[in-house]
Amino acid sequence: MIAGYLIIGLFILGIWGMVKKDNLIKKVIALNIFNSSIVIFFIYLGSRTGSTAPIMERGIKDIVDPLPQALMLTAIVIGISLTALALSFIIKIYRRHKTLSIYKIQKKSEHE
Amino acid sequence: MTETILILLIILGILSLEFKDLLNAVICLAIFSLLCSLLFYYLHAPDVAIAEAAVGAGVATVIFVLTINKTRRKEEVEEEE
Amino acid sequence: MKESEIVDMISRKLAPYILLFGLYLISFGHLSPGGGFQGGVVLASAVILLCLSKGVTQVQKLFPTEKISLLETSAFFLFLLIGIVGLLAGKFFLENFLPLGEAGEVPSGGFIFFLNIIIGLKVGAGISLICFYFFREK
Amino acid sequence: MNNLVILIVIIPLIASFFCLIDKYIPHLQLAQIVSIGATLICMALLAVLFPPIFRGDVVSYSVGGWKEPLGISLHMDGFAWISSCMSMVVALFALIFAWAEKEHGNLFYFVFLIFIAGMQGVTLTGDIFNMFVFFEIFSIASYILIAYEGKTKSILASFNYLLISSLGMGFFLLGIVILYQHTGVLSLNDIANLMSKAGNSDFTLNLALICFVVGIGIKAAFIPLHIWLPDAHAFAPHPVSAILSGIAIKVSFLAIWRIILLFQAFDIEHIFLWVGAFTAFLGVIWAVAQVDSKKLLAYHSISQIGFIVVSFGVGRPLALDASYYHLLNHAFFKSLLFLCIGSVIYATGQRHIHKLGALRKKMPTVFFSFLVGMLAICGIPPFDGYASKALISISLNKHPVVYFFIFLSSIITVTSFLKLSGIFTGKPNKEKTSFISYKIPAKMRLSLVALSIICLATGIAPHFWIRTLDTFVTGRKLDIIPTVYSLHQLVATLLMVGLGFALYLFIRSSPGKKTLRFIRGFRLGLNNSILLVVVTFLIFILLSWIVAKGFVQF
Repeated sequence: MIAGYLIIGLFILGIWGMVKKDNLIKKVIALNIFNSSIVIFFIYLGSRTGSTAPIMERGIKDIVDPLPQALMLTAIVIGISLTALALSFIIKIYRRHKTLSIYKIQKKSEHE
Repeated sequence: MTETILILLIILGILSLEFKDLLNAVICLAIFSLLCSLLFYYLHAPDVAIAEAAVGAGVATVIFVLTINKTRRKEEVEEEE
Repeated sequence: MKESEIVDMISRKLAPYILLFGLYLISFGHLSPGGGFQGGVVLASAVILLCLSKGVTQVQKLFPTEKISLLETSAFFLFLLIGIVGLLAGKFFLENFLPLGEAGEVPSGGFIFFLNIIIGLKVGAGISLICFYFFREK
Repeated sequence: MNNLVILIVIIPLIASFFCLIDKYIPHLQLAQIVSIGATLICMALLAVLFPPIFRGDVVSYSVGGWKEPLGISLHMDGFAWISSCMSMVVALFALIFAWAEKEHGNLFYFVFLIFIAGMQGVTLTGDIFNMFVFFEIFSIASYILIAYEGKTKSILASFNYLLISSLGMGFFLLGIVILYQHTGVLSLNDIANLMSKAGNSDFTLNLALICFVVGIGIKAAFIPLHIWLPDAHAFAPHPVSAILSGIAIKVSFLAIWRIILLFQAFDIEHIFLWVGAFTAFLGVIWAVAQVDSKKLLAYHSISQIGFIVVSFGVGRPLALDASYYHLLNHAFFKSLLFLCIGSVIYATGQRHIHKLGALRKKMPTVFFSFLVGMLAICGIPPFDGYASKALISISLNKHPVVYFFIFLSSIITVTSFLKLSGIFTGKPNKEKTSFISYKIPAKMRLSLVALSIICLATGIAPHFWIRTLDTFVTGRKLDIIPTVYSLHQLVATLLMVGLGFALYLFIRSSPGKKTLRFIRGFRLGLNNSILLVVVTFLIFILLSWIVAKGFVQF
């Protein structure tokens, strides 16, 4: 039960970082934390259904539900591609505006 | 065990969001991913653990560091709006 | 980039083992933890390690960007092709069309083994390419 | 027969491979030909699928031979068939337009085809997790397409879109977690069975539903979640704007539609009535204030999605059909308008409304296509917008306040298009323009003319179209279809045009200009936009909790 609350804390931490942080790279870090928190949540909930990893061998019983793991693998894959894309955008934005602060960038692009 | 790792994760998350030096923040994120993968292993999800270790702690850290290398290392001081 | 003897030595000795581990993850993906994606990322991480220690220009002599790009493209096509072979054999898309071996052995998964190899190559090539671009961007 | 369903997703992927090897075979324009060929083949496949779909069958396919609860399955019913057709048609003409521009390399077509495949997947998928995966595929493709030209503004817009939409997809994933944990099913059919047995009274299920609605709602862009849209659609390459405005937001909205009807969440459907009214009204107010021609059209996309959402919120079969009809029409005329403005910008290199003028004589084809699109979006008979707008107002007869907002938005729509048409009819601009040839390629002209003909065709016999849509969308529920060309509707249209013209005179005066400048200056930063998404999520949860407790009846 405590673990559930802690995961919710992690979730809120990610959202807070995305809303509040001014730096673009920090925003992407916060996005990573946010995604991780959901992955942890699903794996945590799925792990309570059994006591062994879902690997088929003879005589293994009481495995955990393998579906959440398969789904979260996909989510991790999507997360890394999003991170790479966002970081490449950040490099391009930095080259033009010479700053990583979203506040300054928006101010500069308004005057164009 | 789960709770301990989660508390560590929250601490690392706060640190990686609060460090003014972006390189430190990214290293914290790498440790965050590594602890995540430990947690997944503990929660009977070895597949996800391997993926998270390889992706989160390996590739993601490298591209974050390269991005910081290409841009700037210190976070700018926020100006009041 | 400053050259460091220790880093250079260790990464050169370590990279083949990482590649081997990646291949193990790919080829035993259907029996033990691991699989095409994880193995592919591990393969790419060996390339990245070499990039970090030797510099990206040196590594690209060993793994030229065009070849890696071609590898990724053809792996993408092969994946679709394997799916379509199932379709042409009168079965469903991406359905197994090879005989199954005994459970627990490497050939037990039918075409999953080949699918994993293709995915591994595709992911390894793709992530190496991403990192090459990040290294080279000036 | 069943294999055709999966082929609709696979063929764009196979074609995208040929786009990648284009660089090894120069001077053949392989990428362009293959991508257009792929859309044509997909349309042929859809035509083959027409007879069973028209009979009301559902064509299903299980990938890898794994049946429903275990494997990945695709279902094509009438609803999916017609949205699939719509996206293919718009994508085809956008591709022809892109070919005429000659600026795009083979990677553009590669990403474009991945985008199409992802969108087809969203419409066809049979379970909610694959919907997530296909959504991510087509949104990652759209981030790349928006930033494709490499201008700083488009990269910034794409980055904003990426952050906001990733947050939304995170909520979507959270919804999947809650749904799976609570019920243990993910496939849409299983959810439908579950709901028909138990009914929808569970708060946890409502929570999952709201996660889905807010997550996809960011892509469908109704008002509190629309903030990324104007920049992203305005600064994208022209064919990309056409498909983003024409089909991407539609496909997302159709996914919401399917999920809400699946969960039988009629309370939330009624919230959409009000959301839609405000979306239509506020969107058009911002639209009329813009001076950038593509941004004006982008805000109109928001406003028109409001019309669609309103009619969906009414929830009766006639309103649902009207909503779908308007959605279909909007897909065609909005992509036509974007391509028209795109060809103007292609020929003149200028996108500011007041710096363009008197293009009517110089670009007659573009002018007439623009006229078709403009009359359609304003709702003038006999164009297609009139029929669907009339049906929407008929279905709103029990909600006079909402109808008032919708009528007001129609008036301002007329005004803003009078303003936009100034680039064709107004005075020529004073800047030196001698080096501009005003010639556009024949392929560009072809796609404009073809889309105009489609706009005319879908407008001409509204009765026929609404009958057809009734068969596909709601499954033959309508007994009588109200006549569209009634005296009441015609008078309302006349009144709308008159008031719109009066308002146009007002915005050209100096107090009007000052008001518009004030509206234009209103802007939310990225941080506030993300905050707004989170707050919307919380508000939706609060509303659903209030409704579930029975404090308020909608």
